[in-house]
Amino acid sequence: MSSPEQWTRPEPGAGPAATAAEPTPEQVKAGLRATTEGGPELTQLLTPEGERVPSEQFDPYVADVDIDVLCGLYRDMVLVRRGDREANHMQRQGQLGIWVPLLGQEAAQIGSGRALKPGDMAFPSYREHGVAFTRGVDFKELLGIFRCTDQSGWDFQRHGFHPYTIVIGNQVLNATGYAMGQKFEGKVGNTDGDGRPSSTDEATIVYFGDGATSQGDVHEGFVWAAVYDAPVVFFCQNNQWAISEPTERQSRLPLYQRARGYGFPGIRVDGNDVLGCLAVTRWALEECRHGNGPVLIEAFTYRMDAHTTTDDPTRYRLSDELEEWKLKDPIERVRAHLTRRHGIEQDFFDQVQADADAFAAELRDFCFNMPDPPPERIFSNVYAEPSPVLDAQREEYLAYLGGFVEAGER
Amino acid sequence: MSSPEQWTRPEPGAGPAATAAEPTPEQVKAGLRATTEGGPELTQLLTPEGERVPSEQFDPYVADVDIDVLCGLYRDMVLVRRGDREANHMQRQGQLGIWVPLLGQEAAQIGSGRALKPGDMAFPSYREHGVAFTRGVDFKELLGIFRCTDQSGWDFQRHGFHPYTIVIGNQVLNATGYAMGQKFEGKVGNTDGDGRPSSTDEATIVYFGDGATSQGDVHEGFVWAAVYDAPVVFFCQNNQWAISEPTERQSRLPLYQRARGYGFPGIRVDGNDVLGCLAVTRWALEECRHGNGPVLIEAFTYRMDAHTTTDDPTRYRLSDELEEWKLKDPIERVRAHLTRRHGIEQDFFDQVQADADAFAAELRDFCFNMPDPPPERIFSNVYAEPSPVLDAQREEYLAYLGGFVEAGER
Amino acid sequence: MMAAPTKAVADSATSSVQTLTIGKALNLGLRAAMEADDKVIVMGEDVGKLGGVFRITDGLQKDFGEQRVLDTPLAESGIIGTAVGLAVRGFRPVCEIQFEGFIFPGFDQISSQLAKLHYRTQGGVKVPVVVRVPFGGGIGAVEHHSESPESLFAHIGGLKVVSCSNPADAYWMIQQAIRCDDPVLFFEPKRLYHSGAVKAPVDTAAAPDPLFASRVVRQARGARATVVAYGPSMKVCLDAATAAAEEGIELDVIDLRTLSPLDLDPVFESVRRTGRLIAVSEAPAESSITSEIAARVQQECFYSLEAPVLRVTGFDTPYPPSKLEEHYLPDLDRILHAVDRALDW
Amino acid sequence: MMAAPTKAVADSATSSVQTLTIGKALNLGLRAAMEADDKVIVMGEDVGKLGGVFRITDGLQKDFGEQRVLDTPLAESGIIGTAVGLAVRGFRPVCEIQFEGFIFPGFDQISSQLAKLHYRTQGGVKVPVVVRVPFGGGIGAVEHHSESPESLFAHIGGLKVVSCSNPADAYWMIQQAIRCDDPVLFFEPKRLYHSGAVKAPVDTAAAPDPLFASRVVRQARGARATVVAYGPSMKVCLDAATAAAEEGIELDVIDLRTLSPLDLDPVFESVRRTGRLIAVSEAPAESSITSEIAARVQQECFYSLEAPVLRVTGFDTPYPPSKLEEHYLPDLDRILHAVDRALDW
Ligand SMILES: Cc1ncc(C[n+]2csc(CCOP(=O)(O)OP(=O)(O)O)c2C)c(N)n1
Ligand SMILES: Cc1ncc(C[n+]2csc(CCOP(=O)(O)OP(=O)(O)O)c2C)c(N)n1
Ligand SMILES: [Mg+2]
Ligand SMILES: [Mg+2]
Repeated sequence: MSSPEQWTRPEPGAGPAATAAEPTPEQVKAGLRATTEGGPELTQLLTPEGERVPSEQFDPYVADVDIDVLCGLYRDMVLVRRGDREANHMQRQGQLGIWVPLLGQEAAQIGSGRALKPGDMAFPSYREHGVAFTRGVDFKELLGIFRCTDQSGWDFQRHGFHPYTIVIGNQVLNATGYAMGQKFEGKVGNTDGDGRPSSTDEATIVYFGDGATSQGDVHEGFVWAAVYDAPVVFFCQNNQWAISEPTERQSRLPLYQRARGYGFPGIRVDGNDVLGCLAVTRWALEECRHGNGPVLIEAFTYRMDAHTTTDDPTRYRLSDELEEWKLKDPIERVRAHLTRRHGIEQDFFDQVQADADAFAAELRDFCFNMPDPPPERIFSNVYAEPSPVLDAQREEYLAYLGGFVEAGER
Repeated sequence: MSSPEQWTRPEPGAGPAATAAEPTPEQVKAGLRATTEGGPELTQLLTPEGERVPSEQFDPYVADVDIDVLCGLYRDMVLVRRGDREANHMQRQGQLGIWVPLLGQEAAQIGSGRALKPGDMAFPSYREHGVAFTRGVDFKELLGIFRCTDQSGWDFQRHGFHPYTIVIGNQVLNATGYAMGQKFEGKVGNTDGDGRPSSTDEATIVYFGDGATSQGDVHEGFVWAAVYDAPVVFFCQNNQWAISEPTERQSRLPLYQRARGYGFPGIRVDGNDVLGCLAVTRWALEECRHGNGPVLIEAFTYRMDAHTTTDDPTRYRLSDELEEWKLKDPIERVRAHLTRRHGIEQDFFDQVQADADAFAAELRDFCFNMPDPPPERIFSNVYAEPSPVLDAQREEYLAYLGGFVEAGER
Repeated sequence: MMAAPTKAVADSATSSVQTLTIGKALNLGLRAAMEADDKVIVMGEDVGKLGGVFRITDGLQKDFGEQRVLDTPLAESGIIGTAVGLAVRGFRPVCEIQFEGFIFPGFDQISSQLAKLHYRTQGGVKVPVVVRVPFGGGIGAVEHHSESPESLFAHIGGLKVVSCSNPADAYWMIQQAIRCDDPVLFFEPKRLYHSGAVKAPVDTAAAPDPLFASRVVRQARGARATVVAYGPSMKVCLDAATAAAEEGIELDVIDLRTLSPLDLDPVFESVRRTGRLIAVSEAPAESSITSEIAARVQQECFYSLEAPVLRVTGFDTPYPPSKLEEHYLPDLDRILHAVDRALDW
Repeated sequence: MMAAPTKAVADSATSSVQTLTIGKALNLGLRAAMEADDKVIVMGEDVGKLGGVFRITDGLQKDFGEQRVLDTPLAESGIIGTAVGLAVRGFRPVCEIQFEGFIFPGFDQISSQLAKLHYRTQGGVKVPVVVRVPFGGGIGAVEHHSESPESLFAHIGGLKVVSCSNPADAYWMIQQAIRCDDPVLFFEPKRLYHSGAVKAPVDTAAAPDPLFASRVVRQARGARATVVAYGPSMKVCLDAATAAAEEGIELDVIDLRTLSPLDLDPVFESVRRTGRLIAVSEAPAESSITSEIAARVQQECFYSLEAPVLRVTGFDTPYPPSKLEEHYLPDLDRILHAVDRALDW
């Protein structure tokens, strides 16, 4: 959210383009050249080239993922990317005060988000538009935050999706507390009549970045969760950068290994592999629901755009790096997989592209017509119960404003 | 420092007695029965029975510890314990507002404190009277804090001993910053003309408790130290209790394993073994001076007395536990070792006891004659540079007080 | 759903009137709140077996179990931060901060989440968390154990801040704070916890005053000045008023009770009669609740004031070594001196 | 030992007068301080290669190296806490907090260590740390990026708090703060960092005003009210004074510059002439610096005031969605409205 010269509208820039529906020859070549990174500890079910890698531990967690589900995950990612690009563009046009792009993190967000059950609760940071999408939070509902008409716009309970949190690390403790509550209410480790895990068990997932791991709150969240066996999945999207700082400024070791010191599992998954993210997160959530939580997941991914629309990454990182990560694009590999292994035809991709365009158009329409909040909003919901002091301030200010209206000013 | 009903002077209680110079038959029997605890990972050079255990890794670090040095360590511990008991007693008599006993932690403090070189810096918490002693801070200088005439009384630079820190965890970050400064000033990793490590290299040690490990500041200290390769030894005295909370309320795993997640060594030493503490701390400090820091040491020990003089441990722990730990007394094992392996005679022990008594008597005299600070102290040293506002407050208050004097009141 | 508190209370006490210290009143109030609503949980350092270092939670873990009285890991941000999450889940956590000087590691969670979640979500999320804070000096303690940081929280929108000064308020206000859907910082006068001097009969069946209202505790026809204070300062103000009365000077005395939002109407009303106001607090004066009182009274009562609002407070320094606290803390003499100055203005 | 700053500055600038924005003036001031004393180090999130999200530290890491300009891990308690340790070691750290809304995780280290170490040790330990805090609203930002928490620090003894409002002050005050042996919270008006409207010539050779002193920036014989403010509010106050003058009402305008300890003598002096005071700040009014100003002025100028001290401030709410900030922030109309009210009292 950090924004240099935020009040100056930057020039519309040439950010990375939304993925085209059809892979270019370069993209195919690139995909083939792509190498696995993230170290040997990386869990990966789908390579950048679109090949399915078997995994004894995690295959059972995606046994139900048939071609329809895969196509659905692909569609999710394309829509979310399209929405992200559209919002980014609208920021350039002055329709949004700022935008926080998720470009490149679609797989981490869709894979983990789709692993959640309706009764689970997700605590996002501020970049989790993809997770929001999986929780049924309309992209349009996100815009108020970035147009600065609002600070959070959805019904968190209905969606199982907590408000965005901007202060780095705060939500990790809040999520841990929520998960403790799930446990205290007996929503963990139950069995149905047949002795199988109960379908009403719940878990919590919390999202944070690589930079966030340095914050005391994240540590305390780990401590609490371990001590109370809280059913919480700590989902760290390591997108390699905390604004301008590379991960080496936060840690000597791969971040998933942080869990070692607390006594719960830590695992690194290819964050650009939607299937891997789905499987690993499902596994982690089940651990939690069964009462074996917490779990730390490090999704090894890449922030392909700027930190926010006010950031200029050319000041601190080389474009080579971006080019390399493009080879590991989360959407391309699913398309390659669908095409090569499942013979999915161009029709499907065209349809998804059309859906994405419609999605973006709707978003755009909505954004251009968003009303400003009324001045009274300043004073509303400061408290749940009335405050005479604040009531007086509101009345005084509104009367003052009314004076201008009477005088025909403003 | 937490103090229930602090203003009520508790009845003089029968706290554990200072170790007598001569072991009673019970003590000898107990020593023989004592078992090693702290798990197989515990580094120990001297068993509770006073037997020397060889250690390939750590023996070189105590190769210079001859019988004189051992006798010195014994004497240190006895004096410190005697001073501690005397202060505790003076609190019971109303001479101190509170006392924070170190009883049982003498080996951890003397062993680690004696490992320091004059150029090193130690950052204590609030219980490190033994470390203070090794840094040449007179026990008398500690009393002001507990008599509440003062908040810190020694020249930190001369002694290489930072002021006590009461807010749990704060000092861990301060120490890390200090160590970063040592590194930035080039005081780490140097070699002398002959290619051997330079004798002017420096390191920092910071003390904190088992409870403190939960604080965000401690985590952030670990993060910073790892990222900046700061020459700091994190010395955690796990005395099994944070006031009324056992270590399980802070962690699932042994605390020394916390280091695993940050990528620096963590080691558990028998905190009641002065030789082990000396060796392990020397090793850790050398690692730091050579530029391989940081290091985490968990000294596995026991708080044999109450948390402070205002605490009542009978409310939350069984006396059995204390009895068991008495068998592992840090002083007794050195006495047994000196007697059995080195034939040290009773004369020596008598002399140490006499020294300890003199030490206590001096402390007592000093305490009874400590003057109260003048009211002006309230206003002094709030700032290093003058503040007219505060000057005016001081003058006004002193004039007001003067009025009483004139009127013959107060 | 919560049972009506009065009923639960009546059940748990044998008679409806008991003579209590503030500490015991808080303990019984917490117990009543826990009985009335099983979503109420108590959390903090040493609040379980030990019953808290001041014994305010004494016996609660024994009777309500470890899942409703949590001995937490040692980290205040963790305490507040998980309490926020528990509140989002539907619990009503009551956090104990061991001493006011240790609330600062939790400051961020208080100001960024606790204070703002309800506003941020336009009322969609409620965070009924109570943060209990033993505060104030006069106990001869070491550093960080005698401070008065309440003004910091009064400055932050979205928080409610209250302080009790007597057993009846302690008993009722803690229950009301827990029932309140807003986050409440609850400042407890630790010096008086177990003091016999403020021990008093508490009728656990009588209907209490509202939580967010100040109270005139002494009023006299012909009063010549008003004294306003809260929490631990109330006793010394009442003593001062008694002493002044003996010398023929009547004082109105007002207990703020709610420090944010301030309920100053009774103060305005009194000052309009007396023409003088002394605001008393142990906290440093600078940018504080007493500043706010002065600022608002000089505006509301501009034509009634016969002397400026005077303040008797701690000095603008860190809390001194406690051997000096008798000088630092407002005492009877300093209050009477201020009354004299106001009268002589 | 530090070289005299003026010399170093003269070296680094080609001419002694340059026209600068506040942002550039801070950048040059930091550079001059780093040149004058190699114990000065800059630390914070993104202050290195990126030059800070506002570019205030632009180019410093390139010229002074990674050991003097530290991109720290992402944790504010860590930034302040290690800075304290570095200061104890003899360094003079200048910490950047990325936005004021993120200072709260560092609150504990500020209030418990930074503010108190010198007092605790009777002057034995100095902690010359500067904490730079971009603050204030009006930039159309999301939550936590537009707040004004300076009053919280003004309430804490042992801290000095200042704010600059123009390029010359920015250039000099940052250097003076760094040279000061006390911890200084340095609040920078982020809205004006790169504003052409307050761009001004700065004489880098001229002797600056003292750091801890307020300044009368507009004064007129026959002024009918005084306006006092600081930081980002200065511009709007000066604009208001110009507008008022056009309608024949002269206003004295005072830039506080030092928010704690307050230097109110020039305010008292002015109010004794004008009889009216308007205190302006973007922060909520409750228990704030403007409360303190009102409290002290009503006392010092009791017989001079023809109207109560009035305050024009942010409301006692969290900072609203920034589409509404034009309503929340004091503007020219609200200031003039207050002047009118004071005149009509
Ligand atoms: C406590 C706090 N400090 C600073 C910031 C400013 N800030 C916003 S995002 C960010 C970087 C976060 O990096 P990371 O955790 O890796 O998440 P990412 O943005 O890469 O998703 C910073 C420093 C903040 N929001 N909160
Ligand atoms: C931030 C903070 N919270 C609470 C306290 C109160 N307190 C003082 S000591 C203590 C327990 C500390 O336990 P541990 O870290 O194990 O150290 P020990 O006292 O056992 O040496 C507590 C909770 C404090 N001093 N600081
Ligand atoms: Mg990141
Ligand atoms: Mg302990």
